[in-house]
Amino acid sequence: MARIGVFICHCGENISATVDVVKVVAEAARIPGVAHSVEYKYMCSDPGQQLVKNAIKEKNLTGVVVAACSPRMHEPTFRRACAEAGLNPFLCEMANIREHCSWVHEKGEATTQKALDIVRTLVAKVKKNKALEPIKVPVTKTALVLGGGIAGIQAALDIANSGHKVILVEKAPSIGGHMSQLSETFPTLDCSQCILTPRMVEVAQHANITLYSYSELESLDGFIGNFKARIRRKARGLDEKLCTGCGLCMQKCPTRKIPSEFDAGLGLRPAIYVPFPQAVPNKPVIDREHCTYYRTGKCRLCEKVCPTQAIRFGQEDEIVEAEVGAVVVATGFDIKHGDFFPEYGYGKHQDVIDGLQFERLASASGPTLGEIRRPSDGKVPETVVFIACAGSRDPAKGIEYCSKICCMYTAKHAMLYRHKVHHGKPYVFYMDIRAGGKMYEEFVRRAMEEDGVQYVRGRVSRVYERNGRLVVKGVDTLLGARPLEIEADLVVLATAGVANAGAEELAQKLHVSYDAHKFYAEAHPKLRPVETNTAGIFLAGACQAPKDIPESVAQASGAAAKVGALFSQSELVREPLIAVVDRQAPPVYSSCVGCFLCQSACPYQAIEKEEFRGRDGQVVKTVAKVNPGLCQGCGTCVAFCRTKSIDIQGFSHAQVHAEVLALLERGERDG
Amino acid sequence: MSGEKHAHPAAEPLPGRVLEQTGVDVARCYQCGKCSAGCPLAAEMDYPPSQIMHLLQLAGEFPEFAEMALRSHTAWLCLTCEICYCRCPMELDIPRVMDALRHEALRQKKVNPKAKDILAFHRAFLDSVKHTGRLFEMGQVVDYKLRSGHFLQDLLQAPWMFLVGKLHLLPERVRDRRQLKRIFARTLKARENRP
Amino acid sequence: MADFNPKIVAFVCNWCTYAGADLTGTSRMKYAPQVSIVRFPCTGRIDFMLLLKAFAGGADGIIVSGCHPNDCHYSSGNFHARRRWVVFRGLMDFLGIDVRRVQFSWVSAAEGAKWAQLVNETTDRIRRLGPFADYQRLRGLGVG
Amino acid sequence: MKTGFYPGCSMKGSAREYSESLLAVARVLGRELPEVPDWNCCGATAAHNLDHDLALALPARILAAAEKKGMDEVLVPCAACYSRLKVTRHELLEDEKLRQRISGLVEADYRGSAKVVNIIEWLAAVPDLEKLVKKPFQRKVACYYGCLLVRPAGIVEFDRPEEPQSMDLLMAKLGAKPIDWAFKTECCGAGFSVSRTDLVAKLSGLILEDAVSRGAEAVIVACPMCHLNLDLRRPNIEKRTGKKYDIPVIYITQVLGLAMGLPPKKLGLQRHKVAVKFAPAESPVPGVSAKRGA
Repeated sequence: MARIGVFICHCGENISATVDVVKVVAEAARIPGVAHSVEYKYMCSDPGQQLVKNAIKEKNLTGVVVAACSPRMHEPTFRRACAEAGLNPFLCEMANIREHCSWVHEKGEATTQKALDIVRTLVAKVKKNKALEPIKVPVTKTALVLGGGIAGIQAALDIANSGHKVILVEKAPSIGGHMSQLSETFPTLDCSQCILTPRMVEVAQHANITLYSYSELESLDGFIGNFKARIRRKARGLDEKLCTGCGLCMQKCPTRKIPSEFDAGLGLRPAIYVPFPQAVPNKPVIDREHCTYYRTGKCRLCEKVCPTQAIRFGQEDEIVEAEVGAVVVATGFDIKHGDFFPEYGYGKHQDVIDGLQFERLASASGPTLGEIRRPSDGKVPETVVFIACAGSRDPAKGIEYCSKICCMYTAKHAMLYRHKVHHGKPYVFYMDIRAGGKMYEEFVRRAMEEDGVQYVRGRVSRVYERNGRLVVKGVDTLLGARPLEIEADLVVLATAGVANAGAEELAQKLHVSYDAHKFYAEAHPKLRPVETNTAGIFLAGACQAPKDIPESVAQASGAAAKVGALFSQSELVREPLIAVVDRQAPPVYSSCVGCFLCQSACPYQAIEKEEFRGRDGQVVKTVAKVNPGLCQGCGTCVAFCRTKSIDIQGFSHAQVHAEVLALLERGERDG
Repeated sequence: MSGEKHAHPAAEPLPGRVLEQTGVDVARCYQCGKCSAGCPLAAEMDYPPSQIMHLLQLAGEFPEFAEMALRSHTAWLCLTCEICYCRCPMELDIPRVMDALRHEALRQKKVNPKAKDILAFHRAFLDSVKHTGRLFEMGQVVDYKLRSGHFLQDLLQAPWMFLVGKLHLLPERVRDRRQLKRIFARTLKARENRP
Repeated sequence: MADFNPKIVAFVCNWCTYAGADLTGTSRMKYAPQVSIVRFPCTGRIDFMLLLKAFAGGADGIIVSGCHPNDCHYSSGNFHARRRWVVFRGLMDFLGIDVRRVQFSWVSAAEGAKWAQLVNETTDRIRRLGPFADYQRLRGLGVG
Repeated sequence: MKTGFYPGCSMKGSAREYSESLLAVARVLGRELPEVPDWNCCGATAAHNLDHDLALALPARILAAAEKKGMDEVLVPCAACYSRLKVTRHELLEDEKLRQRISGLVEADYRGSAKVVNIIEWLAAVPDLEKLVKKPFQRKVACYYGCLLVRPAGIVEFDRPEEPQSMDLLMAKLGAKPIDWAFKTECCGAGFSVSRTDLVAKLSGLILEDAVSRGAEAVIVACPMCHLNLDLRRPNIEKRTGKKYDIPVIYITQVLGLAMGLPPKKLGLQRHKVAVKFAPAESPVPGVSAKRGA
């Protein structure tokens, strides 16, 4: 038999001014199951809480309803008080008679009646409440960071510096990402490699970081605190322990004319190579697609010249397994390539290049050693046209969003060009200039005012080649939308920032959601920007949306802080307001029929399959099971279940039914 | 563009009528100017295509902008080459907007005076088709000259064309010319007679 | 019918509409007292058969309200609710329940005024529709 | 597969050599090309400039007639007519109400069974065309597609709208050397041939200049309007630019006929304003004696 205590708060006069509290106390005492009903001026005050604690002990209460303010305000307060008095905190409910009643209605009988209705509803609910225990999940204090660009590097260093182990996985032969390709960075124009390479070295030398370069995630299983990762270490073709990075093999390799990925196709590299001199780790890989030995079966020159006999032609990929408690996804972005812009001759004319290619032209370590020379004939361009929004904000090309970084890097490119070619004429075609950020607007102004970059407001319709130059057919919409033709020597397209080619596949391995453009989805666009919908998996950098270096770094540190918070405890304690699936004794096992509609509905991949075996070891039944580590308690599964076998603790069928019926109980039709 | 829609007078503002007749929502234009940049005749126009779109965006609130769009030379200079539509990042069918503007200008008798020759040519062309079912080039050229007043234009071309067999003195005709007359009566003529 | 005092049950999610109704209170906006709230973690949790039970139990009108599309705390629960609502409307039609007795809406945690307006409009409408006299019939169907 | 032929008005008049060369070539290919019965003008630019319904009704009447005759496809060599017919078919198939209304106007229940094909599609479908080549047309040619063969891309769905290739591939099959040039799909001035010759001279002038400056020996066209503007309007172009252009403008079917070894006269080459002859270093096409201008 239930013994419920009802505690009605005046909240000063906030409640008692419009609700007849005394009458509610008297009426509440008559509700079946209510063993105790009292009022007090401030229930949340210490004496008020003491009132509750004392009653629990003295009246031997099995449940408590505090009729006061919103549960969003004081539910934790009263649940703690109950726990202190020895009552399971989940047997305490709040009846919101302030925000939902006394404050929104005039003084009168109807308002008092409504307050009583609310109390009766919660009494009915609390009678069906069950004692619940908080969920505890162990935490493996090692983080997996996917992607070794600036975001991944920052996240890895921050986590490692807070004393936790990190496994950093990078698919390319070296860490560094796109930032290592950049010449100088806006808005300060400091050299990208100068600020990046010390961090790369730090990663390599950090005692807490295990670096797997030239590796990719094969699979990820488990849940927050308890993931199991399988990592494919692609065969470099050499023994990393023996290799000293002397580079003799690269000098002697006879296959030398392979377009360099690092130089965005503008430079060449041999078949055995490190992407760039400051690479971390500074150990080459053999590009098997181009290597003469793999293609013809002959050569092995690198093997002959290697002073430490480190070359291993027969090496195979290796799978490493690791247990981790959290994952930071920092896999970055790409820019749009290919012939998606035929009207600009991109992919057709050598001198129509993209932003990353310009970075390499402007970089002191690039194929032209930092001189701006156009790809077709090596000439220094007299006129360069930069086209912003080349593919961004362009639904016809499939991308409606703004790529965010292009306004700034285009201004930077035009500046760098003027700094290197003093008599050169840079033009920028733009639609809007988006320079929100510290010192960003000032930077763009500098390009215009000090470096003489001509900004033309309008989109280019076409670029075609004529007599070795490029005719740019543009427009200035500020001058009556008059068409405008510029003969340029080089055209630089700020092509859209897009998700990496493998982004979707990786998202499926991780069970994180992604948007229509394959950028990974944050758990909440405003308040949970570094978390994903899968607990324990965090986001950093441009894999979530195009973003610049400071933003990527900030997000990476944010993700690292989240990981740190998770790792600060050896066990994860969570409210037990999660879904549970019915369990019964054999041979029924569960009322679940195994349709797994719940599994497809669950946004958190929290539903697993559980097999029951008979004495002979044969599977007799497969039913749903909720992983308490993953379930967030939304209850979507509950509404999907055909047999009502899945229920959500705290909002169970029994609880809500009791509430609804109690609410409607008041009098009969005419009452 | 449908018959019942024609019945509505000009009560609705121009952008709404453009949307109704063409399915093009001018509000989607974000004024990048790519249409004007690629338009072969933008330099000849009083308002290049992107400006026409902007006039239409504001035309609902500012009737004087609707008037500027309707009375523009642009609508009549548009060659329907479709370059603008082909390259428009918002995939707006600007040529159809131009069609709608021409139809409205005709209906409201607001055709730009500079478009006189172009309109005369179109009318002569359709008259020829109405009477014979096919274009009678000789007849149309004579008709156009009468309408436009350009009597001397092409005087040197015609005999040559005749000599090489490109101009015929008598028209080719469709057999069922009555049916064609009916089609014209229900479309162009019905439209032009509408208030 | 002016003195008809309808019973209206509101099924709301914890994160948006419940908080929005709290805001109505903290802003001291007044609204009709005939609506009482049942709190759910998410509208995606709501089994719409519960709406029928509420009708069978004597409700005259029902409000279902959650987060705006794309604002769901659990990312997609409100979309499931919307899909279920579309199906449920058909069922109501079939059972002969006036679909105007159920009001489906989005109220965010910032929309205190919208909540008051929603309650008032729904109360007015249910008043005009009159008592839901057929609820006995639903009981007969075994829903209750 | 029954193919109907819609010549359109120009091919009966100012572009009769296009028709003559097509029919001559079709004879060699053994293809019959019966005309769509009692066809009418497609309405061209004039109709859609003045009235949308008329612009749909005129092509719909043609297509309905072809359909009634059981034609599976209608070959429309004139790019301008092709565009009108193709757009009409597309719009009517997209919108059932519109289809019904226009059907009412043309007094036939138009269903859209007959496809609309352009000359390049039709020739590209001929198997082993290269085997019929007797005299490879070894010239550098500028393939001029103009506007309406490729645009609007979503409706014609033929070649890609920027940098189309289909005519170039066809020309290569005939032994020609198609050049890479910039004005493949720029507008020649289209329907302004008579009413705004000044603008035609400007736009067509740019096209010729680009073709000539890149060493083309002939401009290949598939549209009577383009031909008119680039060939018949040559004096206007030359007057405007102050330059003389000898580059001939040849229909795609005429090139095919020449490559097949058909006599130039049968292909109507003598009807051109600009004589079809080539640079003195190479021998002129025999038998052509067209004179420049009047």
